[in-house]
Amino acid sequence: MSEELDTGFFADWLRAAAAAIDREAAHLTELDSPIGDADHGSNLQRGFTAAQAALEKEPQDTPGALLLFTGRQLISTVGGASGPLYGTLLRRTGKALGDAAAVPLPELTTALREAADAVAQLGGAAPGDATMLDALYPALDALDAGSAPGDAFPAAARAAAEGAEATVPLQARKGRASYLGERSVGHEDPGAASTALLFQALATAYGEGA
Amino acid sequence: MSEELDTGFFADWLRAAAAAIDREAAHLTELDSPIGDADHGSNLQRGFTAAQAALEKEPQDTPGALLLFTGRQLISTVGGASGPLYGTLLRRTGKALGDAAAVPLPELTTALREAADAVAQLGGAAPGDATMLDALYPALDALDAGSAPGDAFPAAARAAAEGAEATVPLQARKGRASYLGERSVGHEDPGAASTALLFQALATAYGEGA
Amino acid sequence: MKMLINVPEKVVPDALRGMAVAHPELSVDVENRVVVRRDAPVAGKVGLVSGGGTGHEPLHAGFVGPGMLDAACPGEIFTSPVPDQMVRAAAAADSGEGVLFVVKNYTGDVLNFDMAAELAEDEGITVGKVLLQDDVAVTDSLFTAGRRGTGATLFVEKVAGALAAEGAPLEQVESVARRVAENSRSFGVALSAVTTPAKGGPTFDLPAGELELGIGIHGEPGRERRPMMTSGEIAEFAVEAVLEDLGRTGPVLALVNGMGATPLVELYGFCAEVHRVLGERQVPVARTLVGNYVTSLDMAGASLTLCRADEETLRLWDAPVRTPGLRWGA
Amino acid sequence: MKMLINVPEKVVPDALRGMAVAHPELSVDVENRVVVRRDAPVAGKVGLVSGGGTGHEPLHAGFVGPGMLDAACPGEIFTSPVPDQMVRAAAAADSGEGVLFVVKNYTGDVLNFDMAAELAEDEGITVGKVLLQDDVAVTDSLFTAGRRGTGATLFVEKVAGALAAEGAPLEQVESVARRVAENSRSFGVALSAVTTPAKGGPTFDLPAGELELGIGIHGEPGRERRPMMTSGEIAEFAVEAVLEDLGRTGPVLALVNGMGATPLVELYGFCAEVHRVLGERQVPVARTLVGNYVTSLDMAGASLTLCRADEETLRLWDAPVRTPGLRWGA
Ligand SMILES: Nc1ncnc2c1ncn2[C@@H]1O[C@H](COP(=O)(O)OP(=O)(O)O)[C@@H](O)[C@H]1O
Ligand SMILES: Nc1ncnc2c1ncn2[C@@H]1O[C@H](COP(=O)(O)OP(=O)(O)O)[C@@H](O)[C@H]1O
Ligand SMILES: [Mg+2]
Ligand SMILES: [Mg+2]
Ligand SMILES: [Mg+2]
Ligand SMILES: [Mg+2]
Repeated sequence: MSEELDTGFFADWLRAAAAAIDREAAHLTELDSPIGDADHGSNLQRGFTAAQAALEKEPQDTPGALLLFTGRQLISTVGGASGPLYGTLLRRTGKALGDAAAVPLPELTTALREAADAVAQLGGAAPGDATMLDALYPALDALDAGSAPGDAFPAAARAAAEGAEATVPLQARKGRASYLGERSVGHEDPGAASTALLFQALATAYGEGA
Repeated sequence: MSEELDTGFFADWLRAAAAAIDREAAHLTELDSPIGDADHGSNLQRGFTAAQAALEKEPQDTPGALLLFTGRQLISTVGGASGPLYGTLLRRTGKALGDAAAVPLPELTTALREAADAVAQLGGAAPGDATMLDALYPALDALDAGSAPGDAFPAAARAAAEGAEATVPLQARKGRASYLGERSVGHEDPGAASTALLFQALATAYGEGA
Repeated sequence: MKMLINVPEKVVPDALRGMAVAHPELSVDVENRVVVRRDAPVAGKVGLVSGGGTGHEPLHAGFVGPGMLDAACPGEIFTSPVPDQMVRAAAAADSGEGVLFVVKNYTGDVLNFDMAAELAEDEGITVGKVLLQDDVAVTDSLFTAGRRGTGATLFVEKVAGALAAEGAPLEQVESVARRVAENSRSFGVALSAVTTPAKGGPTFDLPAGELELGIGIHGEPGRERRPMMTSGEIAEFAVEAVLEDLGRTGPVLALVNGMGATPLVELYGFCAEVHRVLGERQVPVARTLVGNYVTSLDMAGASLTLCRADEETLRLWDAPVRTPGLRWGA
Repeated sequence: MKMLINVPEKVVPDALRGMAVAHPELSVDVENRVVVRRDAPVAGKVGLVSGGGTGHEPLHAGFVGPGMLDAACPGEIFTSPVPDQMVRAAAAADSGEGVLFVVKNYTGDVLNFDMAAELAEDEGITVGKVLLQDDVAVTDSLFTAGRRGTGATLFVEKVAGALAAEGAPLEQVESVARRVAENSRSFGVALSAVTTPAKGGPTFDLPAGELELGIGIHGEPGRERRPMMTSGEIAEFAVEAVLEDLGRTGPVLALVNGMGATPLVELYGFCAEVHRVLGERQVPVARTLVGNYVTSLDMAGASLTLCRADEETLRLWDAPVRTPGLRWGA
């Protein structure tokens, strides 16, 4: 448990996340078409790009401040359902991390879980409703099970991706897809897919930094 | 020149014309699509159907009255450019025939030519402008050249059809097609096509009556 | 074909039944296809009558009411109405002061209105006429049916309608209508073809990535097909085409008109570009109207109409109007 | 993709620039995406604020003006605006009498408006809220995000706006807004999918000869796909769906609303059928509004909204309103 994750690592993560969202924006919007309103990719792209630009101007110097700041940026620029939800996820994680200069993995996992619960509460959704939560919670379980970032992050990325895939047979019960009733079955939830990207970016940022 | 065309024959002609228009309405509208406003077939169909219905209720007892009445019906029910033009064609033909109980071919030809000139004047068009006139005048020339209905009507039908076909390479100078300028080249004029149908119906009605 | 209709043959009467129930202030004769303001004829007032093919709504029936038209007669889809309708409309609108026919320059409309004018005069109605031919896309007018009447029709109906409402005599109403018509020019573009009920499919093929420049309002193709342009480029093209023909001008009325299927958000964006281009050419815009006013069924696209805005035109434009399609001050 | 735009990312600011030049009576902050009536805050008056994704025009920005909204904040295409915009709009609208947020029930709108309400309260602004959830197509509300807000938004904005204009306090304005919301139900059908600028193609495939029943206003498919129906059949289906949920009712306000690309002539025909079916069910229609008011970009189709018309609702509905999208009596 000696290894700690510093501000630089979190900045790398957010950069990798922004790059992944940028690359996959069209795909995310595509996922949001048959069961939603075809904007998820462009929503997150706008938000993560704006957050990166804001960070250029106002670099943050602790992991907590960095995540809090980024979460606020998302809230102010994304809109839609995903803006407040992802914004809250990052804000609450940042808040929980306090002003430590670096954080060990278990502390990050605890902070993320607290934030995930806040997201679940805000949106009134539960795992199995075919939302981002279906990628988020499995990823957190994988982080819990991991011993160090080097294996926990890739495991979380895999778990998130599997969780996203597992939304395909589900009937959506929250968000726009729920309007479709049974017709939402057979489609991957776009928010779960973007959550998988965020955890993939976590693994990538760590792998490249290592 | 002993053979005369009586009211029954003209009624047959108008019935055959209505039937032909009915059958070819979609095709005429199709011709009016690329260079017009896609209504020529339904315009004439509405008018000829209405005229037939009106004739059921108010049968006319001379060729002149019959054509005059039908022309008035067309004016009152077709609208567009073709309504006043075809209405005038029939009205003026009927007027020229006066109240004779039957008319010989040359008299009919003269009446039609007088009416065609009235149409040309009304619309301000001349042969070569890619309008109905390009089928009408060749048909009249064929009637002129014919010696009896039995050969003159089929010849007029052929001439009208050829005249209609000959509008394909022309640039339209009247009617909606003229708005297209050079882009009107390469299309058969819908009004010329419907005029060909009318002369085809003339031949058919005579052939069947014979 | 996918349309919100019963059968193609009933589109016009069905719509008139709808107008009748939605607008009790109008008197709608579904059978004879005439829409009249309920209080017509208005004593001492010149009657304004217009009409044309259906498919351009709210033009014309949607512009019947105080301050604009007294009566309108809708023809079949894209088909001029017949003289019988026009005579009926004229009779309903005439208070004894005469009526003005507002006619868009299409062969069918001109021929039918001319016949109607003759018949109406026979019935003792004095008839004036103004011909709309504002579409600059139709060039070489000598070799065509002449320029089409499009967006300027709205300007003429509004301005002449306001003057008629003030009680001006036919001669004056006709003269202001002529002036507005002469002072107006339009240019339109299409991003898609039209599907008419009668045909059931698009009137022409317009491939993805291309647009038609210089279209009319009847689903006919334009003068030219080009690779898709941005809203800014289209505004430059349209303003250029209009101003080249209109010549040097002071303040203008601008109509940024949707053809029917282009979302309002795009029309407003186009409006911004039109204003930018006019600004660059030092043409002040006195009034701007944005929306679907002179349409072409489900065509995507837009047209621009500019009208020289002299003082009287502006005053009459601003006067109250109360119709289903255009309403202010009342 | 064929749209009358510059680039997808600029659709919203371009449209706002257009609104700014077309409507000098509005104050349009393009940068911060807030549209405010120029004379706001109006002393002694409760402020009405709404907003939502762009693509539903004239809703909401087109309903800013005397007798309706004080401010609106447009989000990206089909995307709820962000709290910053809402707080700015609230601040502009608040004369000290508080503001009412008119919110359509979508997860994004609800979450963002809730955040904004908290922030605005922090700034000392009293905030009330009314939630629109009129779309009866969304059933099993327990297992969904709940019913969508659609056409009834127009009724609420108009009626609550009229009461606010009379100087009623926030509590009363909120209560009439709630009543109108509760008294309203909607049902929509689509004849085509939507093309959003971001996606550039249709959001779903709708084969020729089929329609979607129970659609919303964001290009999402409906609850059910069926072979194409006639306008009369669709009217029966929609009226049935609405009345089944609304229950027995006396006179109603009716909105026969186009989704964007359906020609007005078809909407009027549909309106006739809606009136016919309501008549058969002994439901009198007190007022009818026909047109494209709560749209879904270039979607073809229509929706029906009915609202129980009690006396106060009718009086406030008839009160003067002066906005780009809805105007009478002023
Ligand atoms: N109530 C909710 N709880 C959790 N996640 C939600 C909820 N509603 C929506 N989401 C997530 O948000 C995603 C949609 O985001 P986005 O398309 O950006 O917003 P919108 O639905 O407003 O258009 C969904 O795929 C889903 O994962
Ligand atoms: N000025 C004219 N002179 C002679 N024929 C004309 C003239 N204008 C149009 N036409 C004929 O009318 C036909 C179109 O008729 P139709 O489609 O029914 O009317 P519209 O053009 O009003 O839609 C053209 O194909 C042409 O033959
Ligand atoms: Mg979405
Ligand atoms: Mg035609
Ligand atoms: Mg026509
Ligand atoms: Mg959205």
